Formats: sequence, structure tokens, C-alpha cells
Amino acid sequence: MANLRVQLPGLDMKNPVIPASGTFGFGYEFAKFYDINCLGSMMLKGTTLEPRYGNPLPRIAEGPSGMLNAIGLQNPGVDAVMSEELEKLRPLYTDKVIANIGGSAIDDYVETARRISAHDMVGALELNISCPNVHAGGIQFGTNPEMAGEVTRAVKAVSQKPVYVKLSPNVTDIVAMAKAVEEAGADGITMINTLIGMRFDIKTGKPIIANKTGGYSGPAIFPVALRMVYQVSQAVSIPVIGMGGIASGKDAIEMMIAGASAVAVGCQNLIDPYACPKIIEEMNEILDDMGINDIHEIIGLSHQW
Amino acid sequence: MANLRVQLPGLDMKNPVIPASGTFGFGYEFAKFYDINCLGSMMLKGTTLEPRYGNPLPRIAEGPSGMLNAIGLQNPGVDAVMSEELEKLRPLYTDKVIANIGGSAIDDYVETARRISAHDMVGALELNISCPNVHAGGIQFGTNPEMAGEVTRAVKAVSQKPVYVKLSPNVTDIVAMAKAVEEAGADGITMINTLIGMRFDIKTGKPIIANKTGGYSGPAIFPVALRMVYQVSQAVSIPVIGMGGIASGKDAIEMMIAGASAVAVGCQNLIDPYACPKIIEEMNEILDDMGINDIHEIIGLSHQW
Amino acid sequence: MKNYQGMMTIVSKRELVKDVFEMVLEGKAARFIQAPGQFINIKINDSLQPYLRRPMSICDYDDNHITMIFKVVGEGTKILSQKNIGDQLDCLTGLGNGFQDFQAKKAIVIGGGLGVPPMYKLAKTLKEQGVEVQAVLGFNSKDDVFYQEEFMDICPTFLATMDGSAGVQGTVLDAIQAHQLVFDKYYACGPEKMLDACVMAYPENGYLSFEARMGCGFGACMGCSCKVKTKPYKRICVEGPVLMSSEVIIGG
Amino acid sequence: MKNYQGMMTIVSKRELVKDVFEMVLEGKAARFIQAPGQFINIKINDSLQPYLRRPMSICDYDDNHITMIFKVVGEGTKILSQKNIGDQLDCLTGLGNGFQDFQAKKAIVIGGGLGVPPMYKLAKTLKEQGVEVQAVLGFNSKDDVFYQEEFMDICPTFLATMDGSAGVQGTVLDAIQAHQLVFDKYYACGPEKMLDACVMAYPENGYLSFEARMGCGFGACMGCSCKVKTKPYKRICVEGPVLMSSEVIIGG
Repeated sequence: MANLRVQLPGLDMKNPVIPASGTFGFGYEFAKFYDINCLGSMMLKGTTLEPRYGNPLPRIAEGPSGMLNAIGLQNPGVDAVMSEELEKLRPLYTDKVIANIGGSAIDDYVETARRISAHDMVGALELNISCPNVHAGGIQFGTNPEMAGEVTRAVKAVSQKPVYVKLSPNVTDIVAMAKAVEEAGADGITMINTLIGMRFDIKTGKPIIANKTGGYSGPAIFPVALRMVYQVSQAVSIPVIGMGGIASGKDAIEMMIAGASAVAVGCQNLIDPYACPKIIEEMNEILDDMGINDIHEIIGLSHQW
Repeated sequence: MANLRVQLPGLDMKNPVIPASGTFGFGYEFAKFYDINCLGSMMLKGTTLEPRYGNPLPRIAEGPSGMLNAIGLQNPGVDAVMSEELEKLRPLYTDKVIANIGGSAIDDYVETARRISAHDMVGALELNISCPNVHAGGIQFGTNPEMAGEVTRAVKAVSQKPVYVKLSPNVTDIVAMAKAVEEAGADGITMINTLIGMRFDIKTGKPIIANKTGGYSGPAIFPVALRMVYQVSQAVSIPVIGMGGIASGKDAIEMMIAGASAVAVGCQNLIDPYACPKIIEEMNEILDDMGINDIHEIIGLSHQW
Repeated sequence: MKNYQGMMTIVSKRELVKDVFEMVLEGKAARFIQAPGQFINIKINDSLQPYLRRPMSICDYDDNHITMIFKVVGEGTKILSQKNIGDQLDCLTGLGNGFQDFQAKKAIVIGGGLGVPPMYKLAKTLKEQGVEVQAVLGFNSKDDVFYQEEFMDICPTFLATMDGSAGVQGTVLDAIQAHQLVFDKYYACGPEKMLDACVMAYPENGYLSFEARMGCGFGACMGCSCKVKTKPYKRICVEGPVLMSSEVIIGG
Repeated sequence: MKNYQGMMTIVSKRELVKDVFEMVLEGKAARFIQAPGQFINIKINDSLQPYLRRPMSICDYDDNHITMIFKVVGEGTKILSQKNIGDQLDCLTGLGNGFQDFQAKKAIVIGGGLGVPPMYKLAKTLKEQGVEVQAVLGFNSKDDVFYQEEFMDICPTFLATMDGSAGVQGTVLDAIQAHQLVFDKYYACGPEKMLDACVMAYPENGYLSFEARMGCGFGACMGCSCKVKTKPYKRICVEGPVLMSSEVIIGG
């Protein structure tokens, strides 16, 4: 069986499979399905300085091979996440987790990062500068290289843990965004966040999602994610955690071939709560069939062409 | 049965269903399947000043609910299109067609437009400033508002027919692009072109498409297209022809509810050569069920919310 | 076998009224159901279409069977209605809190339209617990009525239809008043309008089962959170679908 | 009935060798086929997965039947191989130019691997036209050989395998030389490497059937255009899949 262990800043992972933020709650919900210690790490639900209820319902719509969501960063706030949610997770998961940080203003990001980066269970931060579902809620940081660099620099200055920046695909030049956050000191990049989409009720003409627009994710966005990871992983020297529509071990391997050093699994956790363990198993089988001994052999395999 | 007739600059269409450029050849290929006079209009294969062979093979890859293509503007050149392709089409189609113009430099666009806009069968031009598959081939015009305005203005100056500009979704701010071409004199907007994507052969790590990246289209991109048409149709006063993953009459109606004054059907023509007549029939049935007498009642129906 | 998940086989299927189907599923996953009012979340196809699972209320169940009743309203339910006996479905079962408080002398179960099914197993359970049960079932019209006989076999059952073509004309509340029904606890499932009306008419001693568009059905995506008086929010899929009347925020 | 399109029913299915299936389809759409070497394009599922049709060569046909042979190489062919007798498939038929020139005294049909099937109907047609036919079939190894008997019933048939486990060791060209086969016209279908080798060995009097990833299969998308000596390009799906040896540009 191939070696799946990968080391990334702040994360020593037994395998490169990570549930993506917002599709895994704070982890413990999945412990009733399987032993979550099989996971390389996990990205926690987006956390803000203050508690947020988020957007009105409906927050979910469906698309071909994907779904739209507009949750709006619902979370109990950073203090409650540390004192309650992470304590519920502590007995269930022994490796380090990735805290996902959201916000509307730089000061929010900074203070949230300062507090949660001090938590012993947190191995790294994921700076979400690309949430499409919060008005004045980060998206502007995710589409402007200067602002992306600015918030990254500010968070890096206070974080006790490595900082990964989550990039939005809704930009003209994803490489410029990646270089900006690398230059600002990011330890890694996670990508891609959701594509902004909409659906309408044809009877009333009303947008199905109360927030009108939502973030589109699932297999439908996989080819876009592969392309952007391919471009960015060749343009920066920090590791990229690839995500966007990964639904199988084959998808995960294709994403790493594109240049990802690890993968995050999003929507598929919602369709199949057993998605992550299945994907880890499938990766093992495929690597064995391919006669590959170490997962590192396939990372960026496409760059030679 | 509801009135489906829509009038757009240069086009008096018996219904709002138009096969999209690049999925319908020069029209006559489909005459062996059905009487193409049932179509509101048709968008011809992208035409350039000089003949182009296009990209090496493979040019096609598959994705979840969609396909990637990198044809590279293969076409026999504007003169052969007028003297040969359109003459083959003439006996088969009586309404006006939309000539799609591609290029690498403004002069190419201008000269191609000058020539083909004089053709009697051509009712309007579609200016493709967003082809993702030609290196230095239009895409830069499609991502920069100033350059988009510049090429639009230049083509408008010589065109004898109304000019529609085809927008790329691979931008941060689609509304800025739309406003730029409107301000430059565009008579209409067609959107969206394809999303840039990739797929890889996991055995070799090689990109499946010889051009490496390809344009991703099909139902997978439908929610993104709906969102962009919704945003643009409210920001400009010229009509929008909506496209991107329309595969059914219901999809077509949802696209018009989003704000499109007509729709273009792309990939679905490749999956089902009978797609367009089926979609026209389905639209009639749905409008009857909804008790709608005129298609205009649903155009932009979502904007009230 | 995996927790909460399993393949279940369609062993019976019948159309009760136009577009409303009763389906009985057989499989071990049924044993994860612990209370009436819990729901199952079904992967309609093993393809990507439709993409999301479809949450379905449970009408009746035992250790190896689940009876569900659904109406064809869209692509997913249409495909489901075309499945045949013997076909298998990937199901997540035992989801949600369900109805757990059976402490009552005289209870009333209120079902509106597709909210009727979960009331069936609930009525049977209450009766087993020695509670005196009455049922009020609301429909749009006579042609939409289903499961009336099934309820009558369990308890006194009263009908309401909006057009008056069967039972009392009007809402379930009109029927309760018309028949001057007395109760010390009520349980309701139906359209949000109906549930809101119940809460306004009877703010106390009620349990109401709510619906919401869900991403996952098991608490991961926060797609179905609604505001309640007792907490900042509850997830319909985990802390719900059953809420206490006293904690419901109308339009929450 | 629609031109070129129709639902066809699977009436027989058998695994010839590992992962290689022969399937017979029945339906009126078969009558649109006009020449051996034409192909059909199949919608494997009525769902969005897989999205594209799958082009398949035609091994044999009559007015109401199509025999095809395919190998399970990916998702689409895997799903197709799991279809059952009685299942229906949405097919576009009679696509491509096919083999149309049967003017020969002594012809040789050359099939490599999954390029063997279209040679079968071609060999039968040539024989009917009074042409003396010989067949050379190339495979990787003995275990991959299929349809040898079927060809032997029609004409002298020679085998080549890369590992020498059956027939001549080497390529189809090695077999032609080893048996010193004489011919005034040849027809070939197989991997691009094999076709290129044929063109280099025999630049004249040959017809070769090429493969390409296709978007549509009927000339709309330009996804399969290849450069040829006679025109700027030919679409494999319309002006092909059969090209003359004299017009082929190696690696075109």
C-alpha cells in the first residue's frame, strides 16, 4: 500500500484527505457515521469573531451535478467555537484541525485569528477571503490582490499557526491572487471556493435562495478547480490544497496530478457521509494499481507536459 | 399557444431559440435531422479573416454534466464562409443568421466584420471577444473592459448590421464588461461563453486536451450563466441573449426569467441533434401550463424580487 | 453495517391519489429509526442526477420496514415514483429528533396534506402509550384525501378541506373548533402556514414538525437552521424537525 | 421516425474475451446504415452521466440489427457493459462515410484490436461483391483474440500477436510479410500507430478507418478534424472515419 502521509505547514497528515469547511460542521456530527480519526485533518466550519445566524432560508438550491448554498457564515462565534465546539470534537479526533476564519473587516479576521490560533487542537488557519454569501463579507478581499495581501499580512502578524488562504474562483486572474497572498506571507493556499450561481423558481420567477445568489459547488465545478490548481501550483512555491467537486478517489488523484499537495472534499460529504473514508480507500486501490509507492510521486505530475 | 416571437436588433425571430456558435457548424449539417427553418435564428461557427485549422487533437474532453473543448476557431476564413458555407445554407434556411466573428487583433475583427456584415443572409454579428482556446486569440479583449470597448467601437464603425458582443464568464466583474461594450455601442450582449477548465489522464498525468485548457460548457455551467445574465440584464439597457448549459425548455424559460430576451442552445445540440426543436416544443407546453400568452411576460420576471 | 445508512428495497408501491405515492421499503437500515417524526434521506439515483438526497417523512416503520408517502413535485420525486418493486435505494435513516414526548391524557394529531403521513405512526405510538388520540387531517379538496380509513382504524378522525368538498370547510383549526375538540397536547405536521397558525392558536403544549430545503440532512451544512426562542438557532435536520410550540418564532 | 436517430433494444450480449463485449441492438434506426465502416453514437444513459455520447464501430448490420463490439475502458463503456437484454439505447446511426470502394481483385482487410470489428462486415461485403478477400487480425496476445472463427468462415484469416502467443509474432504488417500476402487494395482499422505503419508500408490503394475523441459525431463541433493532403482538414465523423492512404498525413 502506497505511503499517503503528507506534511504541510502545521499539518502532519496520515493521508491527504481533508473534509472542506462548511460541509463537515465541527467534525463531531460525522463521528456517529465513522471513526473520524481516519482523516488527514479537517477544516472547521467558518468562524467569525461574533456569533452569526447567517442568511434567511432557503439557503440551498440544486444544480446539475452540484448544489448552491448561501449559509452566510452561521457560527456561534470564535469563543464558543473554542470553548464548546472544539471540546465536543476533542475526544473524537486526535490530529490537528484547520480553523476556517471568516469576517467582514480586517480587524475581525485578525482578532479571530489571534484567539483561535492559540488553541492546542488547531494546526493551521484557513483564511476565508472568498465567501460569496456574506454582503461586505470577505468577497472583496477575495477579488482584489492588494486587499488579499493586506488581510493575509495582518493575520500572519498575529497567528501562532501557519496560515492558508482560501481563494475564490470568481476572478479574472487567479494566479495574481495566489502570488499576492504568497508574497504577503501565506504558508499555503486552499482552492477553489465556490462559483457564484443562481437558480429560479419558474412559477414565481423568484430566486430559489433567499440570498438570491449562492455558492455553486460539487462535481460540476471540478474541471474549473483542476485548471486553477494547475495554474496556481506552478506559479507559487507554497503548497496548494485542492478542492472543488472531488467525489471519488480518482478525482482526488487527478487533483493532485494537477498540482495539489493535499485535497479537501466538500459537497460529497453531504451526499454521502462516508465520502472521505471511501475516497481514502479508493486512492489506495488506484495507487496500488498504478504501482505507485508514495503519493508524492503524483503531486504535480502534469507539470512535466 | 403562447406567442414566442421576439424582435431583437437585426433579428425578427419566430421564437427565441438560437443554436449557439460552434455547436451547429454552419447550420446545414442539421438539415439532415430536421427542417431548420423552425429555428428563431442561428449563430454560425466562429469565423476569422484567414482560414484556420485550429488546435491539435484531442480537442474534446468530458466533465460532470458538461464537456471541455479547444477547437481553436477552425474555419475556412470569412471569404469561403460567405461564398461556400452560406451558399450551402441558403436553400435550407430563410431567416437571418448571426455571424460569429473571431480574431486575434482588432484589424482582423474589423475587416471580417466589414465583409460578412454585408452578406444578405446575415442579420447581426456576434463579436466573440472571449474565445478561451486561441492563444492571443481574443480572450484578452474579453477580460479587459477598455479593450472590449475598443474592439466593439471599431467593429460598430464598419458593420452594416447590429453587433452583439459575446462575454466571457472568466472575469471578476461581468457587469463592468457588459457596461463597457454597451457604452461602446454594442446593440446586444450574448453570454456566457465557456468557463476555462482542464482534465487529466491519471495514468500519464497528461492534460487530456492537446491545448491543455479547454472551454467548459453544458448543464454544469447553467447556474453560473443564470447568475451572470441576472446581473447583466439589470445593469444594461441592451438585450441579452442568454446561454450556458440550456438543455430543456424549462432551462430556456428559467434563463429568460433571469433576464434573457432570447436563448442560445449550445452543447445540447451535440448530445441530441434534435435539441432545439424539442426545446421550442417544451417551451410552448410549459408556457401553456403557466397560462402565459406571450413570452415577453417572463423576460426578466425575476427582477421584481 | 454502516450507522444510519443502508440499501433498502422497494417492496410495495401504490398511488393513493393523483401524484401521491405510498412506498414500502425493506432493509436493516430501518432499525436506526427511534421515534415517529424522524425522517429518511434518500439518494434517488446512483448517478449525479438528481445531485442531492431527498428527505422524506416516515409514515410507519418497524425494525425492517419503512413506509413513506410522497407527492411528485419535481424531478427527484418523479424519478422516485418511477422506481419499481425490487429496486434498491441508498437511504440514511433515523434522522432528526422526531416526537419523543408522549405524556398526555388526551392528544390531538394534526396533519395537513403531505404532513399527514408522520402523524400516522405517531397516532399509533400515542395509543400504545395509553394516550387518548384524535386525528384532524386537512387537505385542499376531497380528491386529495388519503389515509382517512387508516387513521379511523386507530382513533376518531376528523377531516377539513379548503373547498369544503369533504369534512369541515376550512383549515384544520376550523375543524378543531367545529368539532369542539378538547386536548391537553397536540402534535402537528404540514405546510408552514398551517404550523404558524397552530402556534398562534395554541402557543403551549404543542409539538410541530417543520420542513426545510436541506443540503445533507444530518447537521453538517447548516442549510436548514431556523431561529427559535430557546437557542440562537436549531437545525431542522438534527434539533428538529420537531419543535415545541413555545419555542417557535413565526417566520423564523 | 427521426432521421439517423432511434431507440434500439439490446437483444444479445456476450463477453468475447475479458472486458470485450459483443452486443446486438435491434431497431429501425439500423436502416440508416449504408456502408460498412460507418459508426453509431450512443447515449449510454438518459441521465447527465456520462454526458457525451459514445461512438461505436459497427461489426455487422442489417435493416433492423446492429452488432457492435466494445471494450470496457472507462465509465461509459463500463455502464454500457452492465446494460441488460431488453434495455434500450438512444442511438444515432449511419454516421461517417464508411468503406465505399469495393473495386478490387484481391483485397486484404487489416484489423488491430478493437479495430477488428468493422472489418467483419466489410469482409462479407467485399466477398459479396466478388472480391477475393483475406483477413489479417492483430492482437496483443492469444488471450485477446476474438472473432477469428467468424472471419475464417468468410475468408483466409491470419493472426498476429505482439507476444507471439498466437499466429505470427509482431504486428499485422509482420504477418502480411510472413505469409507473403498479395493484394491490390487494403482496408485497415486499428490503433493510430498501426494505421500510420500501414500508410508508410503501403502508401497507395489503401483505406484506413481512424478514431478520434468526438463531441457530436455528426459534423457540428469540429472536435475531430484532422489534417489531410487532399483538403485543409477532414472531420473524422463526417468525411471520415475512412481516409485514403494517399491523403493521410502521419500524425495529422
